[in-house]
Amino acid sequence: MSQEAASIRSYLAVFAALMVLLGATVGASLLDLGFLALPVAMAIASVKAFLVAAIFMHLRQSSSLIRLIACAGLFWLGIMLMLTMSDILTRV
Amino acid sequence: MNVSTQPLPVVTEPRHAPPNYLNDGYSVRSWLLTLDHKRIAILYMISITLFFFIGGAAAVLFRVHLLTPTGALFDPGTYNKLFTIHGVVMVFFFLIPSIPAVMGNFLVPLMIGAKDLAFPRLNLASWYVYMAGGTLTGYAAIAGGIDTGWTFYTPYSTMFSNTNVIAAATGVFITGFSSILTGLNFIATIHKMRAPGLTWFRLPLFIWAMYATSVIMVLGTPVLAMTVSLLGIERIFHVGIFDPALGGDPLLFQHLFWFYSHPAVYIMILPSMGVVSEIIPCFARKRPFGYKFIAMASVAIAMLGFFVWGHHMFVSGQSMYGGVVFSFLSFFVAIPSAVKVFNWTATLHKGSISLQTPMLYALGFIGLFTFGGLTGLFLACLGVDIHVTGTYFIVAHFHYIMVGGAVMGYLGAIHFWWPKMTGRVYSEFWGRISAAIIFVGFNLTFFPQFILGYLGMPRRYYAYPPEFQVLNVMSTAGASILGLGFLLPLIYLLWSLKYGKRAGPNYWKATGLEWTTQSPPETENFETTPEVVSEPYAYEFMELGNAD
Amino acid sequence: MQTEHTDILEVQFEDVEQQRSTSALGMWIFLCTEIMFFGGLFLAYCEYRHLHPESFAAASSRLDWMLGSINTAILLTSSLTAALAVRAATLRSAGTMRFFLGATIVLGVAFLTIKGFEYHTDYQEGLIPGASFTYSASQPAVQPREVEMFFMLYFIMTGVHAFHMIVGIVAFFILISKSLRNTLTVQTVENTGLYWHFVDVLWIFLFPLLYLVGHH
Amino acid sequence: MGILLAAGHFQLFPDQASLFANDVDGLFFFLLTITAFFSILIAGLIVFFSVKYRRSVSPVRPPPPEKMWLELTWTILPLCICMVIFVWGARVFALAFHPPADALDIYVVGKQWMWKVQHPQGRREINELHIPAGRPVRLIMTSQDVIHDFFVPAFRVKQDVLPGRYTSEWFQATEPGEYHLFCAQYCGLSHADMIGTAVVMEPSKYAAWLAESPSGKSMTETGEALYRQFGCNACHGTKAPSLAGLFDSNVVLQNGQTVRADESYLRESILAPRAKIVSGYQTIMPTYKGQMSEEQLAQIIEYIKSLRAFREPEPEKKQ
Repeated sequence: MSQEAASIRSYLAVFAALMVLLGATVGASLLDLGFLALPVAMAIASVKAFLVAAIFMHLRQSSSLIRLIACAGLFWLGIMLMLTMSDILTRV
Repeated sequence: MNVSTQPLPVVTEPRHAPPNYLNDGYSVRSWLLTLDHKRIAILYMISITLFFFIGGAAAVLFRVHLLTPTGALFDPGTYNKLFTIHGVVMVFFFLIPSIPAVMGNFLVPLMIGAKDLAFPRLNLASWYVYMAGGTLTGYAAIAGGIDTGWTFYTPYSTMFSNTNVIAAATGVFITGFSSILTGLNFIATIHKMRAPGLTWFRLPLFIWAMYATSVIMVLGTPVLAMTVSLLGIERIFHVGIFDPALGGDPLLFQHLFWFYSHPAVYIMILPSMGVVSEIIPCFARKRPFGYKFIAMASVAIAMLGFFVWGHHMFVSGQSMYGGVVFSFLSFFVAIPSAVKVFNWTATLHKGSISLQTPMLYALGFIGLFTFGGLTGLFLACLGVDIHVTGTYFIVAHFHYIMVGGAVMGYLGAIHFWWPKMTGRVYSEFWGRISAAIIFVGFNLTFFPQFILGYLGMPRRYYAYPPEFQVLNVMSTAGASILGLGFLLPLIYLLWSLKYGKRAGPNYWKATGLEWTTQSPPETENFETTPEVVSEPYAYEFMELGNAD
Repeated sequence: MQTEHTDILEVQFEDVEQQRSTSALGMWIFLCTEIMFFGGLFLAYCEYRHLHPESFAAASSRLDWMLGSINTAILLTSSLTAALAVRAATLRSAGTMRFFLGATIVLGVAFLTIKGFEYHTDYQEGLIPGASFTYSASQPAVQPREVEMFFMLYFIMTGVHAFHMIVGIVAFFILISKSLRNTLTVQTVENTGLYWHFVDVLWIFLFPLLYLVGHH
Repeated sequence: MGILLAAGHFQLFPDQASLFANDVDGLFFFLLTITAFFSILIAGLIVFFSVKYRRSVSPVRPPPPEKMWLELTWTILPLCICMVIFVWGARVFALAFHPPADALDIYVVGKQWMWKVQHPQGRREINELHIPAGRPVRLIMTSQDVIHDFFVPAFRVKQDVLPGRYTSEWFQATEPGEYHLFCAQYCGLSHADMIGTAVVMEPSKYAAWLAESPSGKSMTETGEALYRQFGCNACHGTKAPSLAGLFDSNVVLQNGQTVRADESYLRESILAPRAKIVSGYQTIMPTYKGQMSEEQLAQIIEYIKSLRAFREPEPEKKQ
């Protein structure tokens, strides 16, 4: 039960972090970062998504099988985006 | 596989079959609301057989049309609708669900010693979803037809076709979810519901193949769903997504479409490979050579299959760099396929081979798949693909894979597990005759198409220059033989249901948990959960089949 | 809320633990398919943003990033309440669980309401793609047709996302009613929670991609 | 070996009428050899084993041990063969993407269901393509509606023809004669009627054929007239960049990127002038989308291309 009780603290910590990151992403968009704007926004979003997945979705405590499946989804998404963009970015 | 359950006594023609999944209720309701994976498999079998003959009838019609250079039967519009409905029905409503939804549904729980799939209600839902999609596509075929080809290429499909694209695309969208649900169910079942002692490397190779197939279904099909949704949105709202006139990129559609539809080829062929990996050890009475390599090759094909879709687009206007990358990656998927073929052949070495009907299909599969696979090298190879893509060479190649591969595998599976599924034995004589007819008819239909393709005859032509006529006539002659070959099993298999002799629990004296149940299996599959204590395919310890 | 030993064991499973882990596995596989489903949209977005950066920036600046930020905050909060509801379910305190589920529903509805106001504003400004789309470019490099494409993607992406939220809210209502009838299992709550968090994660990416493209 | 000769004749192998055909066929026969070897090997082994180890003479034996070397052999050997095929194929493919600089440009427009061809010298034709033998020809192609594909089997070339952009293919015909021209991308109702003839002529005959042009005006001349008609000369050279020497040069854009001014760039700059603004200029050019046909567009582009011959000094006046 102590682990369960600890979780409420970690939930609140994650929530606070998410709010800070939300502020950060809005703040970053107010600055003119040029070509860095998209990578910065995506990096912040990835950290937020990671926090939600790891803590709220219990991925941290999940079996390696379930972690593997979560990674597989991202990996296949990556295949699709990268190979397609490899065509689009090199079209003459 | 040695199993700690007691061997069942040989059943000799009892008056009434013992309780089993078939006589467990006769009402319509007991079938339409069943949660039993075996009954759902039968529902699927009936439905896909219906779709197979619809698609096949369309094929026979347009093959007859192509007897003369100007076209013998139809106006262009009808011809275009016929080949489209042939493609859509065969790909989405026959080949993709064929082995997974029929044989996989029936066999996965039996082979791993489970009582059912992990999610029986989802399983039943998947059949209803499939039927809903099929009905809608059937409606599209009747109400206005559809003439885009099964590939739905934009902007033709979104802006120019006057046919019922929306209904057909919706049908494909819906039926995709049946595929997703089946794949999800199999993955969860294979991970979580294996019998005690049934470790990963004790699994039958068919299970490995189903697992690999399920991965593709789960990860690829959602992309198809989104793709046809976007197609529908563009067609309805006329807002640019794919149409260049509206600022879109038609190649984006092709990327999205082939991201699913190339791996979909492996949804069709991997299960057949699994079937062949079961049949060959049984009829050669020998453990499969290189079990782990065959198993891992299935997984490798499922993975690598997602990296190669761009080889459908070498002349599409894709960048040269993109073409080179996709060609390079495409060759890697050839390797695991080659490994499988070599291992199957090596399994035959020093075996004790009997050429019964399932084995004929399995050996036919290896030959035709090898040839189909090798001709795939021509298409992965950039220089030659320029010339042969979009011609009958492509048509011949993928029919060697899909008919010579997937359909031969499906028929092999039906003939191999028919005694298990129905408890009856079909006529071996007619089985062998029809296997031979199908083999001959198939090659006569599709081999001339390779030559036609290299000569330059484009696919989807309702009329052609007269010098192509000889080869077209040969192909049509083959198609009529092939059509007859496909009708024969329908007849003698149905006949066997009533008049065939009873099969007994293990008709072929095969290994595997499914053969430790009675035939047909009882509703609960196993009285007690079996425990697996040894390696699979221990044929050296099995007695010979009572069919010999 | 039922206690563990009375969780209904379906016939195909050997024990409750097997049933629970299989159910969680099935849910994660489903979420994987959802990633790929949205993946097609993300790919379309990637390509067209690459091809038409100025138009996408201009189009994005027509969206209200304040409302978008508020909505993001609401959704993140709803994720917290959903996580707390799942926690309450595992601790078998049905009342607390129902409270947090209710809070999640309220937040979800609030999100959809704000979204509805945004859609309404877009409609008034003629930003709905199709025949009634009106947009006059302020900068030379911005093409109305490309702006329309952005809005098409915007409405598809946020629309599909909103549809997922509606499904989630309905699911939470079902959970509450099941809990009141005492037929709820912990695993169902956990799976619904996973689904809700996934919808949240989607929005975490949609928000910067749609609302924060251009400098504003 | 043309269509007329082949009509009604049964062929097993297509005519070879371009340099590229030799490259493709060489690779094709290499692949055919590999295919034949492995097909016969596998089929032969299956038949041989099925007979030699038939049930009646061959007892059930204990399984042989796994042979790692065998598995590795039949993994690595096919991989090596595949890599050879890949490299060879990619070289041939790269060839198809790199037309010689002196290629003759011919403009092709596909529409449902015909091919419209324009020669630089002004002659136009439908569903026929007259070309000289022994000279590289580059087709600059676009479509008015759906995706088509320009395929001449005897040349072994094929390229999708897309609406909204240019794609190109090139070949050097070798044998005078008449060859099939097909649309190889399904394009709707009369897809199978979107066929024609590629007529390869001796260069002298080709020149004579070109001279028969009914209008007598070259694409450059028509393009120049259009250039004035659409008022392009009102700005270009003064408020807008001069077009002299533009073709095939590198253009620095407002956003700092550099693009090569090829046909696709010219096309885009006329239809969507705001997409790529030349550095140092204002965005004043209106779009000409919908105002000119693909043929007229090609004529203006051909005119702009002709301006490279006499490079004018760049006007100093910039706004």
